[in-house]
Amino acid sequence: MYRIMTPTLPLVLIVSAALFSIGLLAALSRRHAIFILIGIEMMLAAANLNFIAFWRFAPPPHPSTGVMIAIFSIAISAAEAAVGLAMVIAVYRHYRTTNVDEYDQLKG
Amino acid sequence: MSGVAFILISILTLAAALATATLPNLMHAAFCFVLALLGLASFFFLLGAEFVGLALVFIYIGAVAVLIVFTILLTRRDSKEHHGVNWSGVLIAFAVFVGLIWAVLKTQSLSIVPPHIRALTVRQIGQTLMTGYVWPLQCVGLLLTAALIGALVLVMEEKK
Amino acid sequence: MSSALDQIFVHAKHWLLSWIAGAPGWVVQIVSSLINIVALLIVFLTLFALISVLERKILGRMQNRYGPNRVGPFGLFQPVADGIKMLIKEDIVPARADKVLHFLAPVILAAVAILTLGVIPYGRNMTAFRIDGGILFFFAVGSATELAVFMAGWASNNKFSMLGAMRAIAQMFSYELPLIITVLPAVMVVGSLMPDRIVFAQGEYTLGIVPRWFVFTPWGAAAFILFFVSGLVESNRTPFDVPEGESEIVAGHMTEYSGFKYATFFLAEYLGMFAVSGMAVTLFLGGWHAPARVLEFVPSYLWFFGKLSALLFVYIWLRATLPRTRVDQMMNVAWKFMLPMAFTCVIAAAVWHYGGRGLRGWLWSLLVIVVVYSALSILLDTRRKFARRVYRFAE
Amino acid sequence: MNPGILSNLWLLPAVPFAAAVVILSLPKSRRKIASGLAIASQVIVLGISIAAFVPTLRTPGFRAVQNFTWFTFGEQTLQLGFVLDPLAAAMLLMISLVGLCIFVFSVGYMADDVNFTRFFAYMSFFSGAMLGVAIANSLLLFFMFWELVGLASYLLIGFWIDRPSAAAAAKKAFITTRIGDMGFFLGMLWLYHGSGTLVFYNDGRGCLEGAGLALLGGSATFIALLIFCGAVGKSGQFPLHVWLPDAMEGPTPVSALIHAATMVAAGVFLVARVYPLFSLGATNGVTSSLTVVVWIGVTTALMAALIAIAQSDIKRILAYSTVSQLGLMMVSLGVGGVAAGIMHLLAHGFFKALLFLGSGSVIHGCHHEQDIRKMGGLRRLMPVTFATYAIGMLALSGVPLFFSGGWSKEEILHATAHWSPSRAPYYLMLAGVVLTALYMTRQMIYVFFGNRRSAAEHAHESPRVMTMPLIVLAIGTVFLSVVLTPAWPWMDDYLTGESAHFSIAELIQPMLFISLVLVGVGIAVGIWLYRKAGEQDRDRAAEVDPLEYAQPAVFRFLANKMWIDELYARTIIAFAWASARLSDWMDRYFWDGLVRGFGAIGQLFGVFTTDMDERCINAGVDETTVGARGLGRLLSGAHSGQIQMYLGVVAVGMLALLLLYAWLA
Repeated sequence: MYRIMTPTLPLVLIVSAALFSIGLLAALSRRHAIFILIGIEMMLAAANLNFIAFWRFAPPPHPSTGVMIAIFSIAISAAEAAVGLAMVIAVYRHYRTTNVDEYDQLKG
Repeated sequence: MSGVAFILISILTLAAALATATLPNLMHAAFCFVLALLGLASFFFLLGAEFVGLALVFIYIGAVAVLIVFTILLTRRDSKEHHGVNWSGVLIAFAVFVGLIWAVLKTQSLSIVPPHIRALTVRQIGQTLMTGYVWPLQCVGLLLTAALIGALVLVMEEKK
Repeated sequence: MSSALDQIFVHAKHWLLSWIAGAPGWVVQIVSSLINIVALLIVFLTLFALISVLERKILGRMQNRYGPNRVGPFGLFQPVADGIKMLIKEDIVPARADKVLHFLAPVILAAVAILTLGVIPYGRNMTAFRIDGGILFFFAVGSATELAVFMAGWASNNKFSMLGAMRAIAQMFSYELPLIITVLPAVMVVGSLMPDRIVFAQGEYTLGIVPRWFVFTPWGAAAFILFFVSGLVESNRTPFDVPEGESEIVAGHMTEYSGFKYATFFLAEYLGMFAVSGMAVTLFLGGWHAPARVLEFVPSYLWFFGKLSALLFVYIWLRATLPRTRVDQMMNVAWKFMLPMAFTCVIAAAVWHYGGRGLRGWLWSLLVIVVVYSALSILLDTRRKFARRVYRFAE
Repeated sequence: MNPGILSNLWLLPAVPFAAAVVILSLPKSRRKIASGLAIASQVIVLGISIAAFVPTLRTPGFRAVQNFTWFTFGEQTLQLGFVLDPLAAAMLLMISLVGLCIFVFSVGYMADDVNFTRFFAYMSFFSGAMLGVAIANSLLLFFMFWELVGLASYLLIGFWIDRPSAAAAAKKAFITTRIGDMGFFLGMLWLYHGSGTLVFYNDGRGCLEGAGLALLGGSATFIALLIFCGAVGKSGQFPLHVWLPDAMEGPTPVSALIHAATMVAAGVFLVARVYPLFSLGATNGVTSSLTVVVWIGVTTALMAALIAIAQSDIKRILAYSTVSQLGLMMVSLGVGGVAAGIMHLLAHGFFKALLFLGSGSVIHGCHHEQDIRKMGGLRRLMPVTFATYAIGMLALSGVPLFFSGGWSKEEILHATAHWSPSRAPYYLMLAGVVLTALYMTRQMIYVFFGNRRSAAEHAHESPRVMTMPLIVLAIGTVFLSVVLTPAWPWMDDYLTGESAHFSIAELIQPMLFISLVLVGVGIAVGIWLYRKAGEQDRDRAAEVDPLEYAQPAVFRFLANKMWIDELYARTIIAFAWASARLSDWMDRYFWDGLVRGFGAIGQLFGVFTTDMDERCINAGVDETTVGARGLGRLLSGAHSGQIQMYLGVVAVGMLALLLLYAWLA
């Protein structure tokens, strides 16, 4: 049924590595707290892509572990996003800014 | 054909991701993030993991993206644009990218022929989730509940 | 004969494809998809035109007036005239608007609506886009609507637009939960996320006359009502047109749109309405199945569109009948009533299943629903809080 | 055998419990739902009781048990279970029928109460626990339900918690019965030690069956007496009877259900249930434990009857009469007439509930006045209440033929007369019969005859919802007399497991005439003594009772309940006070001094060690700290609070790992 000609594994991995690096770039270079979160989400997504890729290219017999981990990872990153964004709002209320450079003390 | 699709999708995804990381307009960047995720979901489709792709769209575009956009809106009063590029960050990210690419290319065992596999149906996924992965599933449910409550508690206005 | 009539469109497509039989596989695949897309667009754009004029006529009849009757026979060419008017109107973009997003919002909205129409089976072997997780696809793609509405509201850079978008997102989020959870019982009972399978599972008849549509089980009936109401909210129709309440916030997120972009919003709203109604027909009303075995000679797609039209008529009827709800009351109903009832439907479906899917299960699941319904109505009883309204006239 | 009903017996306690839980969770304003739920649960329970009654009717001597394991520790398993035999079935029927009537009555009686829903929750809870007592097949399960019953009684006596007297009465009832229950508990432990099981019937292995009893031997007497302590407490037997009259502080339906018809009879039921323990090793039907039972019963019956004559509170009179009747039942059990005792228990359940509900109706009609000296002439104003009350009074007085109480009392007298050790109980019982008739006549005259006094001025008949239960119970009282007659001793045979036979000759007995004469004497004396009571239209409270006029000292002795409460206050409670003071003093001066002494020694030691600490250890620590502080200052530069820097360091670390991996590979 699903006879999709897939590209080779290293290619997918390179794309995933690029996505990961871009996520890291967003997390490291942006000053806005939300975008650091977005960068982390992107890195997680890249990791998911790796899981799916390795699942797809794994030799038979074919366990569905990769897909399962991807599903769980998506669920967990959703939880992470919810809590993270709530924290951004809470911190914003306190500091009146979203610039992470100014979040440098725990005192409050 | 799928080769063409692959190239198109990867260009779209990476371009959108790059835009997310660099665009100064926050709202545009957020929508670019959505686009990048859409590209990722198409990747999953291409690799035969339909369900994961749909779940990604459902969760990220339906819920997380809206959350992000809302958060940007709620923290809008912070009008100062945080300009200035953190060059050390760019450097590190680039170094990691090079390192990863090098590692991927160097590993010989990766060049394998994609096996012909039967599609993973939703039914199979459901059965696997309910048998072998029942404990993780419950834990994730608990985690989501805790995250929900935690997020609510965090953003609740403090009563004075 | 009847089966030939039933499959006439399928055969027509095969005939078209036979012209390019020699081409490589991927060309055939693309052409096949294109045929599906074109067919979908033709059918639903026609339906949109038809419904837009019929709605006005029906509303007119319900309000003791004629409705449009000037352009063409019985006013049937009214949509053409409207379309021309919309096209030649000036397209205004506010100076401080975000141009790109302002343009993208209506496009995405319409695209999403058309995509969701793809997974619905319109007749025997007539599904444009057959995938394993069709239902999931429907809701996953449909959830992008919220983002598009937000885009429209934010990009317009207008208070009314933003407020309207906020209201729309709030109510869509709240009602998306019951909408999706009421789908679960049907999915659970059939054991598949594929709309075709769900329709197929409703194809039997008890005693040859009573169809085994899910709407005839207690959980199905309850879930159908919940689904229908949630769908009404999702498509922003009266009485839940809070986001575009003209008397309050001009036109909500569409305030700053004009000309053809406004028409696209309008189109997207109607397409969304078709999609939700089509999904309701598929999930609960037996899809393209005939209501009795003897009526099976009528082509399946006619049954589907018959049921769809009936639901659309109810939409219009409700619009003529009910006043707009208040925002807070709407939210209360969603979280305090719809959501628990939706979960109850899931439980009732399980009870029905383990009760043997027969009369016994039927009665037990009815009991579950009645008990929860009464408990909820007792708990949520707000009659005490209502004070008698006193009118003060000039004295 | 009917396993169907047996496996559903658990519903009996479960249904009312569930109703109680639901009612408690309702808001206060849902009065109709609360009463409806409670009554519905009672109707269900009545249905189940009838269903349970049918199989016991079919086979004489029917007994079916269903045991299950509660938990296992090591080798031991603790079993609980349910039993269905004529004794249990008759109790079930009585409890659920009387209970239903009282529930319906309460709807009217409690109509004005704010805590209407709470009342029905407690009542349902009680009903469930009481039904559990009736069907328990294990002394432990019996004890659990028994305690739950006690709890319900406590809650309901103190139902009007804002009244100090009600709170005190509730506390008194709880503590007094607890003394008896202590004995019960000890007895239970001893029984478990002796026989290794607490299940009553278990295919020959239960503690009431041959093998189990054989293991006990001589200790059975002590076990029986200890268990009897529990019965004494619950059934208000001398010397633990003091709580029962005070318990009348609760609402009248509570008095009717708990403190007349069902719970107080549980003591009698307990003795009947474990009767094999009492009669183990009997010679000629007499054992030392049974003898104790007889004498306690006799004392209680006579004493309570005497006190009842001098009381003026309508409910207290009935309460003392209950104590007296319970004593009578105990006597019956003690002399070997188990069936007679249980018959009297059932009959008493009906007519005493009837009397209490009647008094409730009177109290309700007189606007919550309970003093009989302020009533009078209610016969005309409350005809239904009067008629039904009269039936109850005749049944209690022991008028034979048409009233159930007469026949069962007859049976008891019959059994007592043939008790071999002594004839004294028999004669004392006869005296009790006269006294019973006397005080009931007195009450009737004061309440229903003569002129209306202050409280009766505005009296009115109670609503239908209250009179209907009265009528039902009155019919029940009369109907029971049919199955109790010696001419057709159906009930007797049903309980003992023989088949019924009819003989009219049994009806004529010399003893019947004796008691007929005695009851007649009692009533006649009553009428003669109090004939003038109704004539005066002044308030009776100020006036001297005819008996008081004749024997002031005796009357005061009786009116003050023989000074028993005061005796307890002077002796037991005073002793408790004194010992508490002594312990307090010991704690303050002796133990405290000891503790302080040790404290001083510790202080001394402390002074010594402080010195050591400062000189040697502190100096070393100080040096280390200075070094650590320098290092910390050095490292704290890295802790800038900039998350992005941390993230960058993590990324560099990852890169380093990657390179390491590549280098190694």
